[in-house]
Amino acid sequence: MNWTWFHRLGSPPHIYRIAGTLTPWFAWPAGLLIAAALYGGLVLAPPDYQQGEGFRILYVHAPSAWLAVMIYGVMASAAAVGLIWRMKVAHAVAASCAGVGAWFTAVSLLTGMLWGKPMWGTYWVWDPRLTAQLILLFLYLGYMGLRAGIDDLGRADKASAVLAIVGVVNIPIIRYSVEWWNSIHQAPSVMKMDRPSMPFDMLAPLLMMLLGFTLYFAAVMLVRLRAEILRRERTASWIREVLR
Amino acid sequence: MSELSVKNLHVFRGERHLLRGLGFEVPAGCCLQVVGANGTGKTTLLRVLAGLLEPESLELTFRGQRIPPRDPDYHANLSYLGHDPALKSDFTSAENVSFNVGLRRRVASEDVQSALIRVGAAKFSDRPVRALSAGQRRRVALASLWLTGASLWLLDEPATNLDVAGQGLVASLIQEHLADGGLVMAATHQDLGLPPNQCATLEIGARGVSA
Amino acid sequence: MSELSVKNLHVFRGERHLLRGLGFEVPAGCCLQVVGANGTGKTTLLRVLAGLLEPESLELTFRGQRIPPRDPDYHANLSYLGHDPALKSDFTSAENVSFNVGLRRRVASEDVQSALIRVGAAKFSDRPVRALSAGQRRRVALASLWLTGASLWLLDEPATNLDVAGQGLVASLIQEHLADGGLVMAATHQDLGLPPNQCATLEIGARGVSA
Amino acid sequence: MTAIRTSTIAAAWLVLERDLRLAVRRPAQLIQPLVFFAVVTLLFPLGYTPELGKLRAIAPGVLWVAALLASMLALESLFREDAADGTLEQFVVSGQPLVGLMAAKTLAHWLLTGLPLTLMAPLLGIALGVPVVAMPGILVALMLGTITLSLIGAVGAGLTLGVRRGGVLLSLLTLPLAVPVLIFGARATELAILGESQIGPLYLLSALAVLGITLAPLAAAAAVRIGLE
Amino acid sequence: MTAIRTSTIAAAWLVLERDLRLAVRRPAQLIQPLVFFAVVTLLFPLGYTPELGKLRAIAPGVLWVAALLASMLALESLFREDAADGTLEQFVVSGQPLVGLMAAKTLAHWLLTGLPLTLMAPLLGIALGVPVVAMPGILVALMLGTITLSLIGAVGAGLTLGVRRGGVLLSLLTLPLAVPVLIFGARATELAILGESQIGPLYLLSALAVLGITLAPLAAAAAVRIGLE
Ligand code: HEM
Ligand SMILES: Nc1ncnc2c1ncn2[C@@H]1O[C@H](COP(=O)(O)OP(=O)(O)OP(=O)(O)O)[C@@H](O)[C@H]1O
Ligand SMILES: Nc1ncnc2c1ncn2[C@@H]1O[C@H](COP(=O)(O)OP(=O)(O)OP(=O)(O)O)[C@@H](O)[C@H]1O
Ligand SMILES: [Mg+2]
Ligand SMILES: [Mg+2]
Repeated sequence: MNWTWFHRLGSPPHIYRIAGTLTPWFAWPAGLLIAAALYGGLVLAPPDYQQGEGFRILYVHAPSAWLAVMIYGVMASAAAVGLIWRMKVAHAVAASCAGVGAWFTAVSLLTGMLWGKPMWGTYWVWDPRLTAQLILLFLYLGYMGLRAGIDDLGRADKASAVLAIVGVVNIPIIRYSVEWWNSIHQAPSVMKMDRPSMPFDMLAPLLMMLLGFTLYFAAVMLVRLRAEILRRERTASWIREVLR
Repeated sequence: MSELSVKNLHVFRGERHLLRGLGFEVPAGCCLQVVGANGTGKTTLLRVLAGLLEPESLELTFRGQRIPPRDPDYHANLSYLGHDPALKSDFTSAENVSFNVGLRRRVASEDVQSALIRVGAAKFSDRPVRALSAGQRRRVALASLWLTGASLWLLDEPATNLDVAGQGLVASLIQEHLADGGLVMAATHQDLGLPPNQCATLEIGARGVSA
Repeated sequence: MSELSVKNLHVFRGERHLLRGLGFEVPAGCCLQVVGANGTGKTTLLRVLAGLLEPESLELTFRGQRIPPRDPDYHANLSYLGHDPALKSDFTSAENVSFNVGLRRRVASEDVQSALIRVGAAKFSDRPVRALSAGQRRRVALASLWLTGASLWLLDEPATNLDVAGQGLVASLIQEHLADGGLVMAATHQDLGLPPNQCATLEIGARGVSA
Repeated sequence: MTAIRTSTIAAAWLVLERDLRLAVRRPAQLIQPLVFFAVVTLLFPLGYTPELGKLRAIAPGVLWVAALLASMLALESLFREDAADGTLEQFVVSGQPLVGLMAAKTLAHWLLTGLPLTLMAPLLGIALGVPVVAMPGILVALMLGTITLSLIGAVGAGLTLGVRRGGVLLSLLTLPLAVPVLIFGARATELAILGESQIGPLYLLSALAVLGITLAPLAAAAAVRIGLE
Repeated sequence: MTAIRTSTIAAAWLVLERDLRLAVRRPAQLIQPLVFFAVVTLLFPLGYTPELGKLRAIAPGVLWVAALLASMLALESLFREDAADGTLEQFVVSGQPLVGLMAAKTLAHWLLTGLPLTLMAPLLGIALGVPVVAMPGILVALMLGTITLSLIGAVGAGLTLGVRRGGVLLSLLTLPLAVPVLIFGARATELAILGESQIGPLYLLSALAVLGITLAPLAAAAAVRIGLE
């Protein structure tokens, strides 16, 4: 098997260039999709028969909640690649994911809280999904805290990679246990989100938004990756050529 | 034939390319004294060889075998004495030595006693290490080193804190070890009093340092 | 006239009567080199004089004044350099020196810079201490010592971890300090290269140690 | 000198024995988590309500949170001292598999904190109005749960080795990972108090412990290696 | 060299400024006490129940346990590092009154943990179902209480330096010393939640704080001096 593609994939200048080329290809569709989804969601979709207009916050809330989990997966995979194949670029990818993921988590929490006030009359309820999402935020913050706490870059990469992997083993367990916890207590679960029969004109913008957010994440991640590579390689000779 | 050969050693610390393609060979029964100004990378070199620091690249051959990173057999053959002597202050010298050596090989308590006598630590071997002076601790660390029976010794400033007699002790331990066909790499500015055919000098940093 | 005089010094460590009625005098402009085998009490002696260890009894006279325990004026006049150089690893050398000196006297940042140049630490003065080698840290500690302007220096193995140039640096710092009328007590086995009229030797432990 | 190499098992045993022996020399370290456990648990009757009926309802949560925090408090010292005095370096250099040595250290931590906490729980349970019949069930749950907590903690402690003032960060890393243990453990305790069957949560607790035993020492060893560089 | 001696105030200020600067060097560490506080708070609903109505009843205990723990975790490291790198030795040798320097270190600790925790409490209170009107009362109580906790902690940390020298018993005393703070603090918080007058416990908390401010730096200085010997 020919592994050269793999090693080229690991070379910072190569990735730096690819990332630069790809960014617009993600950024533009992301912008368009998000704009279209907003129009579809805020204008075209009919108000919910139960929740009225307030439900429209869903179009930001749900996709960011999904993305938050997905990005953790991407981050942990990149970290694992970095650890196993000693690929520095993969560590840089993981590092660039963390901040974006934490932001999406925070956005889902905040939009959820804002939504909760009119719906439940309180900003916070110990609902399983909310709780699991909060724990996810802590996992992100722990990851970022560990990175920030270690001064040597190589060590920070490897240690945080171990943490990310341990975390990814735990996320399903945490989600399961939190569901289980809540089902025991049968809290007044106000959050009735399982509605398979969502009408198409409500669902379509949601899916568009999800795709848009995903592309947006890819674009932001690439931009951050380029910055990260520049920071790491600032003494390398190819940087001078690139920046010239 | 050279017992230990290092080729193409590159190490970065922070962003600085500290060791650039360093290579050297050490035959059996020989001591390589590593010298160089402060901050040139002596400690770094020893830690890399002890497997404590991951180099950018390294081709290491020991007794004719290519050594991959984290090779247990290689490690079983080496002993590292760094700045921190790995002594538990609540244990006595004897307890510390038996633990540190016991981690590597079976050791009888008489052997521990005789090692402590050898390094001049017998007088205080029943006191907890916290009540020992800096030089006394150093001697206890030397006892562990001597007792492991490893053939490659990596010593980082072994004579620190030692009095004149202690410095002589270090030199004689090294000489004895070399006579047994052992190998020593020592980062020290002290004169080890070895005959010229047993001692080579590696000066690092003249070129290798960028800062 | 002797600047520093110690009489009737008794120190116990654990249950052992380590220093038994030690007494000595040091005139201004003189260095008292404290020697003795490992564990005889050199560090103990210096720590007692620095006020870090409470002796059983001590009659201390400095500049003709009887010094009671914990006298701030006496402390303002002395500087102690022990095994741990009191450096914060997140700070740069310059920050560390300004803090350590600033605790005692007002200090301008140019003075700090020139002190770092004096000890050969200018090259790495902007790096955090955690990224320095053992000898580089030692140099930074010497810069603090030099800058405090205290007249009595208590040095415990000041040349540890230093390369040959660094050992020369310690000797020359001491000589300079003596020439300014300062007083030095140094526990070291190194030859400080002082003229005989500037250097006395105190050998402890010959009798004083019971273990 | 004849050199019979120490087997991995023997080396791990040596580490375990050493940690226990060290703890016995310094009883303060042994007692501190217990005192913390007691203070936190007893704070609730003092601050909340003296009514045993109400206290019984919060007993599972309080016992488990207190145990979790006490176990974590003791964690920091697990690796810090060994890192500072060069012992961990010697572990790496010794050529013994680090995984085995880490497993031994984790076991020592459990024997020195998890086990005493478990044994102390009935006493505190009584203060919270827990009926005596519930004690065996609570003991089993805590026993299983604290093992997993020690394992998670060892990974966290290894990861924060190179971090100065890592105490707070350590708890930040480990507490979210310990959430499942807390949930299942508290539930098992609740069921024990209610006198119902604990099979479900105990089963899950055991599963977590097994998962931890398989994976945590590996992760801890990797973390320590990284931390020493 | 002209030598203008540093005044005691200036020296204390220098110590305070240094500790704050060290913390700012690692901004992540500034946020950590806050996240930590949130994580500990999260544990109680998970261990107990998701119902806000019930959670409100244990909220005082939860907030105070979290504050105690954060104080303890952060404090030990504050002194340990200074002891290990020789900074405390230099404090003693400097001729500056150790009491002033210890007071500065304690203040730095409070600014870095106690104060942020206090400011964070309202947010966590909401998550535990505490009504907004209770917040000012809770803030005042936590402010007073965390000061005392920092002061007690400083003595404890000083003592742990000399643990070997038979300070074993004393180091165990500090946790019980914190108990009155916890009791009065939790009581004040409870009254605030119930909307009743907090005068009594707040008065007692202030008395404890004043007592702490007068005695703790002295005790901490003495403890450090003993610990270094
Ligand atoms: C802080 C508050 C909230 C958080 C953290 C939160 C969290 C989440 C998460 C994690 C998801 C993804 C669900 C999954 O796939 O498992 C989600 C989806 C969703 N949330 Fe929330 N949520 C919050 C508040 C709310 C509120 C107040 C409502 C409305 C009553 C709501 C309605 C929904 C809906 C309709 C979905 C998408 C449908 C679905 O996935 O089933 N959420 N939320
Ligand atoms: N904390 C202690 N408790 C009891 N005895 C101690 C303690 N610290 C040191 N000692 C003993 O006191 C004696 C003097 O110790 P000290 O550190 O002063 O020696 P030293 O002359 O400086 O030796 P070195 O050259 O090794 O530094 C030693 O014999 C030591 O064992
Ligand atoms: N953690 C680190 N990060 C970045 N640079 C470092 C780190 N540790 C050491 N260095 C740098 O690496 C260089 C080599 O350090 P090393 O400790 O190997 O020197 P050394 O030759 O042993 O010096 P000494 O004689 O002072 O012990 C030094 O210039 C030092 O500043
Ligand atoms: Mg070195
Ligand atoms: Mg000494």
